[in-house]
Amino acid sequence: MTTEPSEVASGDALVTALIGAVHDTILAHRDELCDLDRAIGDADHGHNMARGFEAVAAASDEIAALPFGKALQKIGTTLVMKVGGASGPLYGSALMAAGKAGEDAPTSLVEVVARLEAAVDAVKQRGKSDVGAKTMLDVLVPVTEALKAGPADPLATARGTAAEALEATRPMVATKGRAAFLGERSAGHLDPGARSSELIIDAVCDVVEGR
Amino acid sequence: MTTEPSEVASGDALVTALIGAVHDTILAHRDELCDLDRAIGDADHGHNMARGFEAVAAASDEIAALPFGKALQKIGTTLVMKVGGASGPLYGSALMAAGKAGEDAPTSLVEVVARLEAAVDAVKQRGKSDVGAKTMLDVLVPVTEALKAGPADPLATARGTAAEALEATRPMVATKGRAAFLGERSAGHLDPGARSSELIIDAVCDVVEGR
Amino acid sequence: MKKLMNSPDTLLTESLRGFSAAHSGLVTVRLDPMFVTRADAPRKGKVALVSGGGSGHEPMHAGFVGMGMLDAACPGQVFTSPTPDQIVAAIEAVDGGAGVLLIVKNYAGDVMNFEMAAEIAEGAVETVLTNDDVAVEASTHSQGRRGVAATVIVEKIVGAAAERGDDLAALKALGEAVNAGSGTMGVALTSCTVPAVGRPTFDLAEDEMEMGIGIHGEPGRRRVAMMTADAIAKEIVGAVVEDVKLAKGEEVLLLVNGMGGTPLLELYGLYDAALRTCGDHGVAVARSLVGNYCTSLDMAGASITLTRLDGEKAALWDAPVHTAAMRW
Amino acid sequence: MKKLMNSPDTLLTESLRGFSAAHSGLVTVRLDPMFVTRADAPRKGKVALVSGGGSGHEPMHAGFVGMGMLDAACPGQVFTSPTPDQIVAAIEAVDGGAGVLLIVKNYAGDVMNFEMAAEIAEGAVETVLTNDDVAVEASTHSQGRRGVAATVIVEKIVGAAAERGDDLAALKALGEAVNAGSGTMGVALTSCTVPAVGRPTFDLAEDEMEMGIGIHGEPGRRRVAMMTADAIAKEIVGAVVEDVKLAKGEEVLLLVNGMGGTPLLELYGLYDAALRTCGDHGVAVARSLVGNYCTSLDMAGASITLTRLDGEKAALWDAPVHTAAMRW
Ligand SMILES: Nc1ncnc2c1ncn2[C@@H]1O[C@H](COP(=O)(O)OP(=O)(O)O)[C@@H](O)[C@H]1O
Ligand SMILES: Nc1ncnc2c1ncn2[C@@H]1O[C@H](COP(=O)(O)OP(=O)(O)O)[C@@H](O)[C@H]1O
Ligand SMILES: [Mg+2]
Ligand SMILES: [Mg+2]
Ligand SMILES: [Mg+2]
Ligand SMILES: [Mg+2]
Repeated sequence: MTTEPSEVASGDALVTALIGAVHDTILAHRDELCDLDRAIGDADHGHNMARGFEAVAAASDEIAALPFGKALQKIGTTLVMKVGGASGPLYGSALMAAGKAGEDAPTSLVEVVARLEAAVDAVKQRGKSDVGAKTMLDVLVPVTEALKAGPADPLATARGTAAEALEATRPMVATKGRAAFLGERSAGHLDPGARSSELIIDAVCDVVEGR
Repeated sequence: MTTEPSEVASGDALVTALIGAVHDTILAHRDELCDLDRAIGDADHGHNMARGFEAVAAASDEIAALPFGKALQKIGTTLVMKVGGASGPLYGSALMAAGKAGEDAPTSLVEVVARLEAAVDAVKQRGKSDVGAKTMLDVLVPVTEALKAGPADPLATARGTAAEALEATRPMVATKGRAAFLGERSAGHLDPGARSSELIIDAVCDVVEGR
Repeated sequence: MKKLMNSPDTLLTESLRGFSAAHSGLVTVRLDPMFVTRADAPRKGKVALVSGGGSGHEPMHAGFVGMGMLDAACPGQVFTSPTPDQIVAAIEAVDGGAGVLLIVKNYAGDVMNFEMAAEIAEGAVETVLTNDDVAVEASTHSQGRRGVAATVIVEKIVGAAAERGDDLAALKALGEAVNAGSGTMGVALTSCTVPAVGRPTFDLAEDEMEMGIGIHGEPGRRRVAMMTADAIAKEIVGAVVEDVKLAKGEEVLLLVNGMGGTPLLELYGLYDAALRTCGDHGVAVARSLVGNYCTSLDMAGASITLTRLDGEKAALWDAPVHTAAMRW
Repeated sequence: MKKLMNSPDTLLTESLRGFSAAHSGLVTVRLDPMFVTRADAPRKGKVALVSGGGSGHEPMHAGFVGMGMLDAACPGQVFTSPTPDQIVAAIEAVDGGAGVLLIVKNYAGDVMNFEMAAEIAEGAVETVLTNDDVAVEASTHSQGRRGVAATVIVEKIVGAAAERGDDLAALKALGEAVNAGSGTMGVALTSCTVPAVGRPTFDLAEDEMEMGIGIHGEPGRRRVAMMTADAIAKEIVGAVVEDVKLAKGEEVLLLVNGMGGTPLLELYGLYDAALRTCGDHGVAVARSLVGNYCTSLDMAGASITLTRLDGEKAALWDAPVHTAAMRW
């Protein structure tokens, strides 16, 4: 890892930066996420995510005043209460679980991975799903595993793995979520939740890099 | 008049020919009548007329077996019972009145005019209307009056007057029928009922001419 | 044109057959000539209410046949008034000896066909003409105004009065009073498509609407750029309040009626806007109705009707009704 | 996109406000968090029925809140399931001490949000999942099938049983039985347009339709050339009879449900076709419902549902109900 999270910013500054970056990327890709969802779902994923992160951004100061773990939990409950749909409980549960994994901001890659694993487990449990079902898990799981291997450049690894994993959802036939109702017709399209996960991972990397 | 009606055909042959000719022209202009009605009404005049004259044509033999006056009355009641809308009671009342004006087929222009006058009166009464309201009366009345003047060539007069009178409905602002609801916006379009009247007059002239 | 049907020629008959089967205890449907009556018709000693008109406005009128509303309805071809034989047969089927009241929307075709039927039918027959559409000014066009959604309200209130035993003259007077106290204006976002015609009756651009539309797709006051629900409610309610001369503090029934292709989500939103506008005019909304009642085939759009109420009319509105489309 | 609204952002709130005003004696509407309850909630000692889901399917679910049906409904954003806070608040508002039954359509979002709410809420909470859509084969897709129009029938029948005092376990079993005995398939002639999206969810050519459409515009079995009402009824009723394993002589409830943009004239015509097809299969239609009940915004199209009835279920179907959209 070229830069440790705690070196970039600590406490509320980090949280503020993370919220800002994720909020920005979701808004910038709102229509794209809807379009992806139109192809194999119900065309609302961009709106759902935007509604959630607008609420999070609106509460940014309040959230940033919390300890890091509590801040993630608060972001999670905000998403649960504002998003609705499938992505709300899933991202919400993920962040609530990641937040519960520890009070302070992670100071090592191992700590980052621990939070990611907690998040992935929560999504699997809430969604009764696993990799290969053409969902956000098909990005979140490979990225977690790649980081767990302790790569030399964690940020590049996270970005690269996320991008590849996203692309790998294209040929998949969905077996979970709304796209599953399409059966074979779900193949040939990126999964919207996989794309939003990749966008969030990219935005987090940007913050960690200090961009 | 180049040919008196009775010289062309008498009794049932005349009635059969008249029904056939009017039926043919209505079917041939069905869509045009609907289009005219679409512009200033509810787009059904062609269908209404076709429904009526199909019923008349289906009963052609039965009708043709009746004395001429009774035949016209029967055509009238058939139209009343099958057409609906505004044109049904109007054309129906017209033919019922024309039929009541005498048992036998007309043998002179005077007799033709008498039937036409009876028809026009019935339309005025049933429609509570008169010329200038942008309706079928704006064709039926001028033709009746032109024939009443005893022209040298009644058929040419009837055709010519009908065509001119039809065209004269274009600038009119409707004050009766569905087009009246349009107010000024009814100007600039031919009246569909005026067109169907002109078509019927033409078809009758064709039969009388022995075409 | 895409429609759920076998062919334009059979649609009406098949639809009536379906209606008959779906409401078999409630109504009796005759197909030749076509008319629908209460299953328990004729009701002895009760004035019978008969309405009808072109099809394509469902549930109006067949959906309003039953206890507390119509005794019979005569469906014509789509957008074409029924013929006198239908009306005469319906009158004869429901006449209970106390007379028959015809409720007729003011269109030349309907007026003439019902008139011919009234001339032919035996017994006491009276007519109430509805002409609540304020989009078209009555003064300048001698055909008078169009009858639209207030017809539903006339049928409900007069139906309740007939059920309690009012006589023919009283019912005619009541119907005329309800009609006179009603005003409606509609707006179209898309045209309807007549099945037998196969293409839209008129064209509207993606950003246009027709203000003052008629229920057969007849043009209205003007073609305008798409307006918000608030602006639409403001224009329509304003026009109706002025036309009906509703004074501050008066009570009304507010009907937001869908044209057939507009979902309830939007109709309730428009109702909210109309209600606020009524408030601005100081008019008190005492009764409400929201839904598809007087439609125009698949047209997207809605109309707003205000009907002046007094204690008696409100009570008649509240009186029990049991029909396919209105029941309480 | 043209809609009767002020803006996509305010449509839902305004529509609920309109719904609240139009049915003020019947329901109570809360806007933050959003939910609708019976005006007389909580009913002591009665199991409370709570449903909900994305908006855009009106009258489902808020239109079914009232005596004999739902105690509460939680409307989510358009086509987006409600959030747990809404559901928890609704549960708390209607819990009469005898437990709460959630009626949830089988979509990942709905299932998860109701599940989270059930985890948070105090007291006995059970869930019935509806998954009546036979268009999508259950075996090949582990998400299972979609819940669509039979949800209305489950809510009505279970609602009647709750009203007479059945306990939570019995109601859950009844709901699951009604769902298991139901099958639905839909067809779209046009796409719906989500207000916030502003353009159709999918494109259909002028001569095409989507067989097996979902109520959010999700593609179905296949895109086909426009079919007649008879052919549509034949395919759908055939698929449902096979799926639900309806035997000759069995009695069913037949629901022909409009998607929002299709007029009653066509729905009754399709009902006629469906009824004839039921006859071909030897299935006896004992109860009927025709109209817009489980819609998909402004989509033109319809679905056909068959639900197996026995004497008890028929009696519960017939039991009195008093809601905005269903009343007898
Ligand atoms: N059971 C599940 N497990 C994991 N992810 C899921 C599951 N169901 C849906 N998703 C994810 O959620 C995304 C859709 O989210 P969104 O469109 O916001 O919700 P909805 O499908 O309710 O409209 C999908 O693209 C997929 O990545
Ligand atoms: N009051 C009237 N007097 C005379 N003719 C009329 C009257 N009302 C309508 N018409 C005629 O009827 C025609 C329309 O007939 P049609 O379209 O078949 O009936 P509808 O208007 O009921 O749809 C008009 O074009 C006009 O010529
Ligand atoms: Mg979605
Ligand atoms: Mg016409
Ligand atoms: Mg007509
Ligand atoms: Mg959704």
